[in-house]
Amino acid sequence: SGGDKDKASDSKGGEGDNATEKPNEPQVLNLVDGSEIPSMDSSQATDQVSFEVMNNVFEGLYRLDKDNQPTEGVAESHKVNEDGTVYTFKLNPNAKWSDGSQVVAKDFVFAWQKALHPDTLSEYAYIMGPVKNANAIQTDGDPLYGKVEELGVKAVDDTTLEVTLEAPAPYFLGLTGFATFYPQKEEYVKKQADKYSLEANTMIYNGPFVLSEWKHNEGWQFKKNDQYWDKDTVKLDEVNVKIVKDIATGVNLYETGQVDSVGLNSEFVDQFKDNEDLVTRGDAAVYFLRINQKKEELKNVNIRKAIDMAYDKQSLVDVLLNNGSTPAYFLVPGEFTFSPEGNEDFRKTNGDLGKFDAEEAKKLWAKGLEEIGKKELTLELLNYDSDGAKKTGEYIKNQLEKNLPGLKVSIKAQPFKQKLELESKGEYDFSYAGWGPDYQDPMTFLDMFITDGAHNQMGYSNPKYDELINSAKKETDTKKRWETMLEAEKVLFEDQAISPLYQQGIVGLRKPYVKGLVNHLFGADTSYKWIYIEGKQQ
Amino acid sequence: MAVVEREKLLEVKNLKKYFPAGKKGVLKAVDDVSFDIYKGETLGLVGESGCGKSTTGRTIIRLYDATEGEVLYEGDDVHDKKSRSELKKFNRKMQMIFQDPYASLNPRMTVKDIIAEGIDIHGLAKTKKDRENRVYELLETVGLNKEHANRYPHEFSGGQRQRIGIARALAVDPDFIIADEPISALDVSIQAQVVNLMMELQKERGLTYLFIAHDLSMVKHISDRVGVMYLGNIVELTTSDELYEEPLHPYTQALLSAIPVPDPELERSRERIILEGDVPSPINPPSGCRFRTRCPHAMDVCAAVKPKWQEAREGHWVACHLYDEEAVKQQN
Amino acid sequence: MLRYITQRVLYMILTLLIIATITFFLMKLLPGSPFNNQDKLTETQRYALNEKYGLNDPVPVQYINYITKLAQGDLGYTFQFDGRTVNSLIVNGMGPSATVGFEALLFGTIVGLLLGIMAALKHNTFLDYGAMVIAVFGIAIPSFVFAGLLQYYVGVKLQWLPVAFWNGPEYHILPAFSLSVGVIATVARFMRTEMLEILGTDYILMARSKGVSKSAVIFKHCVRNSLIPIVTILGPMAIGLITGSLVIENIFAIPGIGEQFVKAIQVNDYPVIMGTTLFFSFLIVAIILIVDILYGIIDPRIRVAGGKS
Amino acid sequence: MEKLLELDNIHVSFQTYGGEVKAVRGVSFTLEKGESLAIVGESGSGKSVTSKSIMRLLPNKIGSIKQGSIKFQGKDLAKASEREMEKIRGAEISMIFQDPMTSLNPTMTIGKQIMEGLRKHQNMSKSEAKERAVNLLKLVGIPNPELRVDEYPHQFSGGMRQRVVIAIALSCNPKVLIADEPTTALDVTIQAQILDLMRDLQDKTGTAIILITHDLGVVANLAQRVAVMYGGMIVETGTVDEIFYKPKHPYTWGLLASMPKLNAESKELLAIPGTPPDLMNPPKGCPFAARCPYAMEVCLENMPEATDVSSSHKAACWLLDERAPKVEPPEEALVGGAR
Amino acid sequence: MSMSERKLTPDLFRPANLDSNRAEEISKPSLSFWQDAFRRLKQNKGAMLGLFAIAFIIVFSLIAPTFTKYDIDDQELMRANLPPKIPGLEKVEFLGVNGVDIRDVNQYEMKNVPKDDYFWFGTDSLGRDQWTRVWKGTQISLYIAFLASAIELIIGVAYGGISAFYGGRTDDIMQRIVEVLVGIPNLVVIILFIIILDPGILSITLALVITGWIGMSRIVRAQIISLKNREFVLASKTLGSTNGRLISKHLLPNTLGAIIVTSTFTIPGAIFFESFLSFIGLGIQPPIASLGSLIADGFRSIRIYPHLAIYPASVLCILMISFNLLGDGLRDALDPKMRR
Ligand SMILES: Nc1ncnc2c1ncn2[C@@H]1O[C@H](COP(=O)(O)OP(=O)(O)OP(=O)(O)O)[C@@H](O)[C@H]1O
Ligand SMILES: Nc1ncnc2c1ncn2[C@@H]1O[C@H](COP(=O)(O)OP(=O)(O)OP(=O)(O)O)[C@@H](O)[C@H]1O
Ligand SMILES: [Mg+2]
Ligand SMILES: [Mg+2]
Repeated sequence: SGGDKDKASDSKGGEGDNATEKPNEPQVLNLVDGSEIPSMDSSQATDQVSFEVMNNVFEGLYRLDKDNQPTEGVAESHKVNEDGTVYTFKLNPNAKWSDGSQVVAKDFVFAWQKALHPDTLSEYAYIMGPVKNANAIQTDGDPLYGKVEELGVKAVDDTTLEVTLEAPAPYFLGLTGFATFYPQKEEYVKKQADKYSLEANTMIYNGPFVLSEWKHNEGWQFKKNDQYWDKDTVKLDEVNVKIVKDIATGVNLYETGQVDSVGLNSEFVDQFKDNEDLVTRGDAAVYFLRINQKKEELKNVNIRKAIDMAYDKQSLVDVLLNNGSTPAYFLVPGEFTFSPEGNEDFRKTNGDLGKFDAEEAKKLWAKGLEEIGKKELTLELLNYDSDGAKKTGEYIKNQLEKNLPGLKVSIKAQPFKQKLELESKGEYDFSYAGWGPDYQDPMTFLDMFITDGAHNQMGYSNPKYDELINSAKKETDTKKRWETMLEAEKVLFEDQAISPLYQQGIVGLRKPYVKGLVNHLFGADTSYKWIYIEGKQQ
Repeated sequence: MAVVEREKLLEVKNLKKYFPAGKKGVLKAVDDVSFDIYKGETLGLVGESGCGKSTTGRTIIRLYDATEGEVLYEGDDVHDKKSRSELKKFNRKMQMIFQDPYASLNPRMTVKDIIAEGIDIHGLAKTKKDRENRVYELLETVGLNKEHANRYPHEFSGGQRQRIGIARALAVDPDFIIADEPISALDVSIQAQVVNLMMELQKERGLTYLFIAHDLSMVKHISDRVGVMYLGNIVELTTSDELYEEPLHPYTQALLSAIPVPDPELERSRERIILEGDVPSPINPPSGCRFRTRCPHAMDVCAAVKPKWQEAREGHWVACHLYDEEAVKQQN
Repeated sequence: MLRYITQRVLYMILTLLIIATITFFLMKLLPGSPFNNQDKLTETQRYALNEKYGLNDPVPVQYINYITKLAQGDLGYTFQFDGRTVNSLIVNGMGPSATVGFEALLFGTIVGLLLGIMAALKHNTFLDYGAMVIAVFGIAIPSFVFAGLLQYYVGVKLQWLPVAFWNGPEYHILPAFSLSVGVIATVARFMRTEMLEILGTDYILMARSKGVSKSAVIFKHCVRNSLIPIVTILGPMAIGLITGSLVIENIFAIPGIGEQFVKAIQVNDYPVIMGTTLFFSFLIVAIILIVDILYGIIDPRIRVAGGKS
Repeated sequence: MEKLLELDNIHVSFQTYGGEVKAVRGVSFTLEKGESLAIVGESGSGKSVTSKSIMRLLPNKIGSIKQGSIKFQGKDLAKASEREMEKIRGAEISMIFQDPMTSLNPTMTIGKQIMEGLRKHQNMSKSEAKERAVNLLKLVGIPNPELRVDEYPHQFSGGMRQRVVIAIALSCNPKVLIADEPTTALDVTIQAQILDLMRDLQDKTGTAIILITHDLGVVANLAQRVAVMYGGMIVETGTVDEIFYKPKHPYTWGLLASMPKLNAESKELLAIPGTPPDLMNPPKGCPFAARCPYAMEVCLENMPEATDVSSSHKAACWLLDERAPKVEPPEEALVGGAR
Repeated sequence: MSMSERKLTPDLFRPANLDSNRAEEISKPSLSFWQDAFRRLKQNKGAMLGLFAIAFIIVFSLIAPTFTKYDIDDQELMRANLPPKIPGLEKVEFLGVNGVDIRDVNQYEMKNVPKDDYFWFGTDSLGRDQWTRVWKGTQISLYIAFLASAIELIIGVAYGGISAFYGGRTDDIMQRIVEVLVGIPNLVVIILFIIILDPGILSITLALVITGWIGMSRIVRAQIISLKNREFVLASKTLGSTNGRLISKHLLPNTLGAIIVTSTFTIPGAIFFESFLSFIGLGIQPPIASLGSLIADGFRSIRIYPHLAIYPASVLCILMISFNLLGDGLRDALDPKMRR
């Protein structure tokens, strides 16, 4: 899912139950969302809202199930060659577009090539990186630049799609459920031209639902897709989504029963603490303090370590956030990736790579100050201007100033884009940042911090780290790759390149009669495919 | 009446003052007015509301810049005074008393400060004490007493306020005072107080007045000569006795006959010339003679030709075709 | 009159042009750019995007391009939503905003007028003080507090009216009412002062001396004349309601223009900021013109003179 | 003669933040049918307040009639209800105010303003009322009345507006017309037109007029009887000739003396020194005592009673008391100078 | 008649000995315009109440934070979100200041707050003493209000004054500029401005100033235009006074009433606007708080921690009402129409 995240707190909460049989009551789900759908073109979308809507009206080769494992989508089955670089997908002949035509292999080829075409200007094109030549096609100056027909994807026949990878990527199957990999029917898209995907009736769908109504800025409505190959599994007839930006309004709507699920922020958690509708779930987004190492004083590792140790993450999470988030002493989140053979959590293996220790922090601080030859230091914390972020900022400021004598922290809160701008210009000392995974692999977090990496806006550079990441990327041996990544995270923390804050939790209210909700850790947040309503009418 | 030796204090020559009026056209508030004022005399200026009396006065004292023409004070053109010090000198010679005793005193200043304003501006007092004494003197001159110095204008009656206004003007020892309807806003019983005061001061100090009013009886009482204005023009100018006894201009005649006299018998028997209609607008004044639209003796020539400003008799100036032999001849 | 209006319209266009210029350059002062590093954009792509939207051109060129397009009524494309024009955003958002704004204005003005008239007629009595207390409270309570409380008590607790959204007429009541509180207060106070003033004029005395009944005096003579200055404050107030309704739109989940606008600012969506600002400006200038014309209709003194003095 | 209106010992007070202003303190007079009575006096002497009391148009709550009765055709207006007053106002007694610029509603056409009273009091239909309005405008000498009925006040000049006001006042043929300084705001030539008009109309309609002014010239022109007010009281009443030629009260003398006379040889004017009394703390005795050149000890402490000089002439002055020294009015007070 | 008759002895009929000055005597006490206005103001109960409340709030906001030992940013998450508890009054159940929250849980006990720790207005989500924050916030709000109106006064008065005083061309051009400014929605300008600068006291103040002075300038302009042709100004001109003197001695003092009245109404406007900005996240930046930002913050959790919004909202409300009452009173007291 989207790179840097604002601390948006809308969520749908909950884990997936298994569907039993379709109950005999109206299958209508009412939801709220925080924003208008920015894009419905799968090659253009970049954000949570679009991803979620698309996940329910489109379908890639595979889709994620309740355990975040790939389950069949348009593809019935697939074969992988020995070195794990060629995937041959067998498409389901029953997979149809909502206009009744079949979803064929060249629909994928068209969509993928479109995403990579320089004219498309797709932000998420990079996610096709594992596919052969994808990176070259995107790189200006490369001989392959713009030659999308060189992409490693081929329609062998209507129901056979062959994909060649650059190198083995264990997470590739999961990736095919990601929006950028969805098919598009060339003929239809070309016919709609400029209007394609702008309105509910200028798109065709191949997912469990169709977008039956789209009132811009107000909301949209899903209806069950009769052409869907697996329509028997789909129970819901209708999903209504309204745009509600104010959480209190969402809660009020929930209380009057007009919506079935609503996200909460910490202020409301206390209020609903004892409410049985309260649902919490872990998320894979990690928030951390970016420490700008272009800044002279912050080049000092002791200063950085002192900063990391000087604030109490546990209290932050328990009292202030209060939403099921967990303190983070790491970069790669827990419950997210597991080792290729032992199925062991990356997190468990590497353990915590830091701790809160005010005493130790003071010592390191004193040492660091001595090393840089200063008595005191003023640092600017660049922050988002959302309310939650502001509070966290205040807390960190207070803690740091209290525990690190001679430190003064000033806070600069900026709207999202402005904050990013300042970050990329390096005009900050340290900043409150977050990262959500794009695919289910530690690499989505780790490769952020290679020297001059696009998201390494803090001047961190360690040749050893770069080396580790690069070798992991090329490594064909999955076990070795895994270990290299474990090693890389450790290096990152030896350098204290960042100071992690917490792994996000999501809390919300959901009516108990909403069953079968499935949440995902990356890509789209929720799948409605398996949801059904049971027990509302009692 | 031979006026040989009298010294001209002020000469107004072809004075015009136009105001811009909206998009189209100008408002000709004063349109080609000429007259002289002699040292020590009181020249009265009468006419109906809006005929340009105040504008004339204000243009003379440079509150307005003249559109055309000149105002010579002791031979100098008032309107091209340039340097600040020259201006200041001039400001001391000529002063003004205003119509509205309520509007003419700054409500936020004490009487002392109001009167002393001229003293301050021209640095006429060396010390604070000196300044104070001058103010007390002036207060006494105008018939108030020094206890009044520290009070505010709103604590005074209209007549008292007007005296304060006079004291303010006197503070700089002027030779010439323009009194713009100084008594119109006062009670009948108070008017006389102020007029008496003014006449007294004139006697004592040899002041020269331009006395503007619409109350003809007061004007006659105080003035040596009177000018009658109509719609931006002076239509008649002569000594006050002559004017009241032998008004030449039809407008003057009508005006005089319109004044109600506080004598019931006389009123009952008086022949009145009732004019028809209202004063036309100065934005689009009638052609030729401006009074012709209401004039009982209007002739064709009146619409075509502007009457000359001529001395119909010795010392009696009038602008009317009736006294222009040529014009009358033409008419016949 | 027609000449007067044409002249005013030309004037209006000039004003808008100046405003367009000012906002355009203000916009260039905003930190941040629409396409920056949140995205996984490559340098090439970013360059291409900037190129596509003409952001690589020198500022004066951008300006001329913008004004040229503007003259054709084209406000450009938003950066936020794929392929959506600013015109369509404004058209979409304007409806609800204008509707709530108008309803609030109408309701607020009527209630405010009644309160003001009552207070003036019962000058210095309990009713007068009561009306003014209402008015002062209306000014003293922030509208978001008021809206929030209404939503909770009327929407959730009593369930008399919908909590939020924008469907039928019943959905308009709470937002319009929340928004109208300020209007009520302002209009009531204004009306009271104005009425008191007019009640003391000679022509009211004259009307009474004709034997016209008290109510006729009040409604035929007094109210109408008191309305004249009210009309002048209605203009700015209407604008305030439309632009300032974003809080209410937020709370009641109304798909209005105010919210869109704030969002646009936060994400540097230049075309939307520019477009909306210009649109607002257009509204303001148009409303001022309308008010002036209305003024003339109500006040015959102005009608003939052909403009305000 | 028939007594139309009879004021008996009227007292009017205003409550202001500074205290009670006793604006009118015991005014009595009578008005007969077809008569014109002028009330003259200093500004603030209570002329307007007296007239507003008759119309019962004193500002609500602030001003009130404290005492006395106003009998109009036998009915006491001081005690009449608002509803009864509405019937009388405009129909039986009507009023003209000082300032023609402000006494017409700027947003209502002239015609409508004239018609209002007609429709209320004479139950006329709209068209009848309009016809009458046009006639009235013609009567007061407004050219093109058919066109001008539909115009607004600002399209009229001051003199014309005052005529409209007169037309309104006369529209229902009232028995009494109160004209409160009807010409003060107008130019002399226009004033002459208006006075002419009023005299004309009175001859035609026989309406009794109360003319309030401080211009003795106007009084001499129009009135048959005169009441002189000072400090909230009537100090002298009499026929015009009595007041002008045989005035008895020193204030009246002063008033007459301070007017310059067109035909008199000019001398110094005889001014009345001082200022009128403060009605918040009115003097115990004669209100004029402080300014009176003939003031006696008695004047300062005791209020003089109205004394009959002749059957129609009364004055309230201690000089009329037989114990007082005999004084002659100053020469300047003698109207006509040499006469 | 008989009553008065009895005392009237003939010697009373001698000419009275009138002091020649007596007639000129002035009975009213000498009061300057301002004294007079203040006298009138004193009689307006509402205005006096408002004045008193404002004075009280100003003073109290200065001294109240010293009543507790906590600073505005003393955080302690262990004591977050405590309801109010006031020594003495805690015994009085219905006042709701006994540390028991709306769910009937004594939070002080639950969170093991030391026995003698009292938070009179409770604590916020970071465990900061709300009492200190409310009163410091009041300081900030007042500061913003006064600063904004002061700068606004300067610009508005200068602009309106210059425009009116010089008139003609100057006035024309300046008024055209105002017309353009009026055409730009001021919310837009302010938001843009706050983003270009950083959010915070300074930019809020400046933002308010940018558009806030137009109203003032119009009032001043209208006043000066009417004043500058008043006779007392002309009189001063004929005496030869300089423009500076005209402005400082005649024009400004007479505009002051209108200016003061206008600013009593703009002060609450500024406070209000700041709270609006806080609500949309552009207001004062933490850890500093203003009444507006406290309300905006507290309002989000009003149903669970009502104390967070209620206290600052009450103070704000009282302030607003007071300024309005005072403004109304001043307008009546200073209105020249009410005079004489
Ligand atoms: N400053 C000004 N700007 C525009 N027009 C003016 C100005 N001053 C005077 N006028 C106009 O000039 C004409 C003459 O005015 P002025 O004041 O001189 O008349 P006046 O004879 O003094 O009248 P009044 O007896 O009413 O004082 C009037 O029509 C008036 O409206
Ligand atoms: N509404 C009022 N409130 C307080 N005092 C008033 C009010 N109306 C009149 N007065 C006072 O009553 C007294 C008499 O006023 P009135 O208007 O009758 O005077 P007037 O004789 O008509 O004078 P003028 O010639 O100036 O019209 C004055 O002292 C005045 O101040
Ligand atoms: Mg004049
Ligand atoms: Mg009067």
